[in-house]
Amino acid sequence: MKPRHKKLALIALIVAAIGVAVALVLNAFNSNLVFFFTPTQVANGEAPISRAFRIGGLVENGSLKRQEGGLTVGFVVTDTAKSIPVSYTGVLPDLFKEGKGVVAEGKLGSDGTFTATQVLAKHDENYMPPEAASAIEQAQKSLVK
Amino acid sequence: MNLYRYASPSTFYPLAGRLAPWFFALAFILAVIGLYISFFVAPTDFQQGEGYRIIFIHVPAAWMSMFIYIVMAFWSAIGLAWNTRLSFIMARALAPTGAMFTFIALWTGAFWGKPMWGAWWVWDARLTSELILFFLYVGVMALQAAIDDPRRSDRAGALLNLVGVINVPIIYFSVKWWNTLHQGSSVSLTRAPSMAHIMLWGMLIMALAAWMYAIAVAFVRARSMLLERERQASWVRELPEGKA
Amino acid sequence: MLTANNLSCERGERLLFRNLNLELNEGEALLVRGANGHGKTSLLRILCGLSAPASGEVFWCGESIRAAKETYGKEMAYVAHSNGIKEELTPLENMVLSARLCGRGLDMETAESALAQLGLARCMDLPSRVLSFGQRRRVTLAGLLTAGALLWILDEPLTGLDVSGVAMVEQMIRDHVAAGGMIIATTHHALELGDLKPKTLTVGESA
Amino acid sequence: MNWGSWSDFWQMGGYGLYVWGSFAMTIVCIAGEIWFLRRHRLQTMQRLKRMNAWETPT
Amino acid sequence: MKFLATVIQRDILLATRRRGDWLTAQFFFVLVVSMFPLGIGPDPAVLRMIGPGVIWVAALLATLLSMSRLYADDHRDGTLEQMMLSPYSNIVLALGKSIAHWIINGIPLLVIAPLLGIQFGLAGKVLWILMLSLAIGTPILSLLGSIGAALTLGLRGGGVLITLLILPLYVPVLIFGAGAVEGTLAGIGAEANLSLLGAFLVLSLLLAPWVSATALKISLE
Repeated sequence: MKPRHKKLALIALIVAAIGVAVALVLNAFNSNLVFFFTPTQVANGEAPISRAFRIGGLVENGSLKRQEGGLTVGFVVTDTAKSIPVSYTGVLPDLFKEGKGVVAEGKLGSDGTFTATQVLAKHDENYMPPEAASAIEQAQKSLVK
Repeated sequence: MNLYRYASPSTFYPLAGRLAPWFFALAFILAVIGLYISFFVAPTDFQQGEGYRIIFIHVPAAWMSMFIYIVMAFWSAIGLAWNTRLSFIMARALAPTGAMFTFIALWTGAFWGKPMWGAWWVWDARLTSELILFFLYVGVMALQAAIDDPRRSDRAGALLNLVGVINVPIIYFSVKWWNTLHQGSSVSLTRAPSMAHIMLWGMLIMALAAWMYAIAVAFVRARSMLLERERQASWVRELPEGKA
Repeated sequence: MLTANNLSCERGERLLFRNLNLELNEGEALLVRGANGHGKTSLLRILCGLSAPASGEVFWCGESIRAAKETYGKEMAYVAHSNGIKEELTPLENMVLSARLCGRGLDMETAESALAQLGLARCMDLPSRVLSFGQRRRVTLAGLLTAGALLWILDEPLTGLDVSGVAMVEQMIRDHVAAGGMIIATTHHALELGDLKPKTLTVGESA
Repeated sequence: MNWGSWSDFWQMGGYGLYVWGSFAMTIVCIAGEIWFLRRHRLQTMQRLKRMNAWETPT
Repeated sequence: MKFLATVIQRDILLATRRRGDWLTAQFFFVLVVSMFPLGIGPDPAVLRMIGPGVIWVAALLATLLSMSRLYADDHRDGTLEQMMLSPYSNIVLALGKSIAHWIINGIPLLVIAPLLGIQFGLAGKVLWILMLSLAIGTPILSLLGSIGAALTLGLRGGGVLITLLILPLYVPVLIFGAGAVEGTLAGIGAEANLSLLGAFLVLSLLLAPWVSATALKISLE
C-alpha cells in the first residue's frame, strides 16, 4: 500500500504544480506583456512614463502630414477607440501607408505627442494580387453602404 | 519483429541508398516547379509588390526549422525509450539540415523585414524564439561533437533535444500570444488561408521540395554516419563501397 | 541471490563481451579475470547498476536491479577505482557522510573502530587531502566494514596497498564470505584466501 | 507572365537586393551542405577502404 | 526527504571548506557589474536604463561559472558514483544538488544585487523588485544549469560547452527577470513578468531534476 500512496501523492503534487504554473501564465497574459502598447493602453496610463516604449496601431486615414523641406512627418496612430499623434524624423518604410498597421518606438511627451525614434510597418498576413485586393475593398464598401 | 528488421542498420543502409536519389530528384523537380510559380506565375502582391516573393523560401524554411526539430525530438525520444541505434543516427543526421533551415529563415526574414518593416531585426517574440532555436541546434551539435563515446553522445544529445522541444510551440504561437511585429500565420488548419491560391500553391510546393531535400540529405548523412560507426561490423565490410 | 542473464557490453564500437551469465549465492565469492581493456570494470559497473548492458539484465533476489534500487542500494557496496573520498573532509566525516547518504546512521565509535582496524587511528581527524593514496584506499575499505552490505563489488581493491594492507583485505574477504556475504572482485594480484575457493569468470575471450 | 524584360526581372520592382539576397544565401547554404555531405561520404569511404586493405592482406 | 537534506548539507559543508572557490563566483558577479559604468560612462539616466539588464546578465554568467563544477568535483573523486548507487532516487539527488547550488551561489547574489543596483541609481521599490525577481529567477538558473552540468560531465572544454547549451534556455529567465525590474522602473508594474517567472520556476522544479538525473545516468555510463 505504501508505495502506492507515495505514487498518488507524487501525481497529486505534479498536477498541483502544473495547475499553479498554468494559473500564473494566465495571470501574466491578463496583464500586459507586449512588444508594443495600443493607444487605448497609453490613454489609460498603462504605458511607461518618461521612458522609451513602442506603440502600435493603424495610421489614421488623412492624418499624414509632411513638413516641407524636411524628413519630419506627423501622423496619428489609432486603434479606433483612442488615437495618439506621432512625430518622426527619418525615412519611413515602404509599407507605411494610411490605414495600415504601424509600430513606433519613442517617448511620450508632456503634450501628449509621441516622438518616435524608429517607425516600423506592421503588415498583415494577407497576400493577393492588387486586382483581388481592390475587389475585396469594393465589396466591403458596398457592404458598408 | 518486422519493424526491427527495418530498424537494423544493415537493412536501412542499402534502402536509404536506393531512396535518396529519388528524393533528390523529387526535390529538384518540385523546386523548379515551385520557383517557376514563384517568379513567373504568382502575381504581384497588393501591399508589398515584388518584395513579397521572399515568402516562397522564408516560410518553407521557417516551417522546416521547427518541423525538423520536432522530428529530431521524436527520434530522440524513440531512441531513449527503446535504445534503437538507428533512431539516434536519424536524429543526428537531421540536426545540421535543421540548423541550416533555421539560418535561412533568419536570413531571409532579415532581408524581408528591412524593406517592409524598416528594420533588419527586431527583438519581438517570434524572432527571438527562432534565434533561440538556432542556438539550440548549434548547442546539440556542439555537445555531440564534444563527446567521444558514441553511445553517450547519442543519448546526451537526444536528451537535450527533448528539453529544447519546448521552444517550438513558443515560436509557433508567439504571434498569437504576444503583440509582435511579425504578422500572423497565413496558413492555418482552422480557417481558410489568407493568401491568393496561386501564391499559396507556390509556397506549398516549395515547402514540399524542402521536405524532399531534407529527407534526401538526412538519408545520405545517416549512411555516412553508419559507415563510420559500424566499420567493424561484418555487413559494412562486405559492402562493395569498402572494396579497394 | 544475484543472477545475470545474457549480458553483453559495448564500448565505443567494440563489443567487450557477449552472452555472459553468472549466478552468485550467499557465502560465495567470484573473481573476475581478464586482460586490460577487456571489460572487467564495465562488467562490475553493470552489476552494480551504474551502467546499462547493451543486452541482458541483472537480477537481485529475482527482481531486476533497475526496479529494486531501494533494496539493492542498501545491500550492495561498490568500491570503484576512485576512492569516493572527499579531500576536504576528514576520514571520519567521510565515513559518517557516506553512511547517511545510504540511509544508515553511523555512530562515532563504530566509525572510529573501523578506521582503527584498518590502521588509520592516527589520521582520523586530518583532512583526507594530506593522506597518501594507500591510506585513502583504506578509508574506503573501512567504509565497507561499516556498510553492512551483503554483496561487495570490489574493483581492484588492492591498488596502492602495502603488504599489510593486502593481508588485511584478504582477511576482510575471508571473514565476509564466512559470515555468509557475497563478493565479486577483480584483481591483478593473486589473492591468498586460505580455504575459500572463489568461482572465477574470465571476460573478453570471445573478442 | 509578370516581367517585360530581364532587367525587370532582376530589379524585382525595386526589391532586387532583398529578393536576390535571400535566394542567393539559400542557394549558397544548400550547395555548401551538399558539398560537405559529399566530402564526408568520400572521406568515410576512403577510410573504410584503407581499413579493409590493411586487415585483409592480399 | 532525509536524503535530500543530507545532500544539501553535504554540499554546504564542502563549500564552507573551500571558501576560495565559493567567493570567486561572487566576486565575478560584482566585478562584471562594476565594469559597465566604467565602460559606458557615468550618465545616471543611461545607467538606470541598463542597470536591471546588466545585473541580470551578470547573474546568469556568475551562475554558469559556478555551475560547471556542480557535479564535476564529485565525479572526479568518485563520490558521485557512490551517491548514484545509494538506495534513493537520483532525481532527489539532482534536486538536492540544485537546491544546494542555489543556497551557496544564488542567495549571495540576491544579497549583493541591491548594493550593485544602487551603483546604477536604482532605488526604493525597484530594488525590492530586483531582489524579488532574482529570488524567483536564480533557483531556475540553478535547476536548468544542473542539466547542462550533468550533460557535460567530464568533457574537455565543459565550461564553454555548458554556456553554449544552457544560455539559450536561460533567455526566458533573463527576459522576464529584467523585464520585471524595467516594468517597475517604467511604472507599468512587474506582475506579469513575475508571474511568468513563477510559472517557469514551478515547471523547472518539476522537470529539471528529472532531466538532470537522466543526464547524469547517461554521462556516467
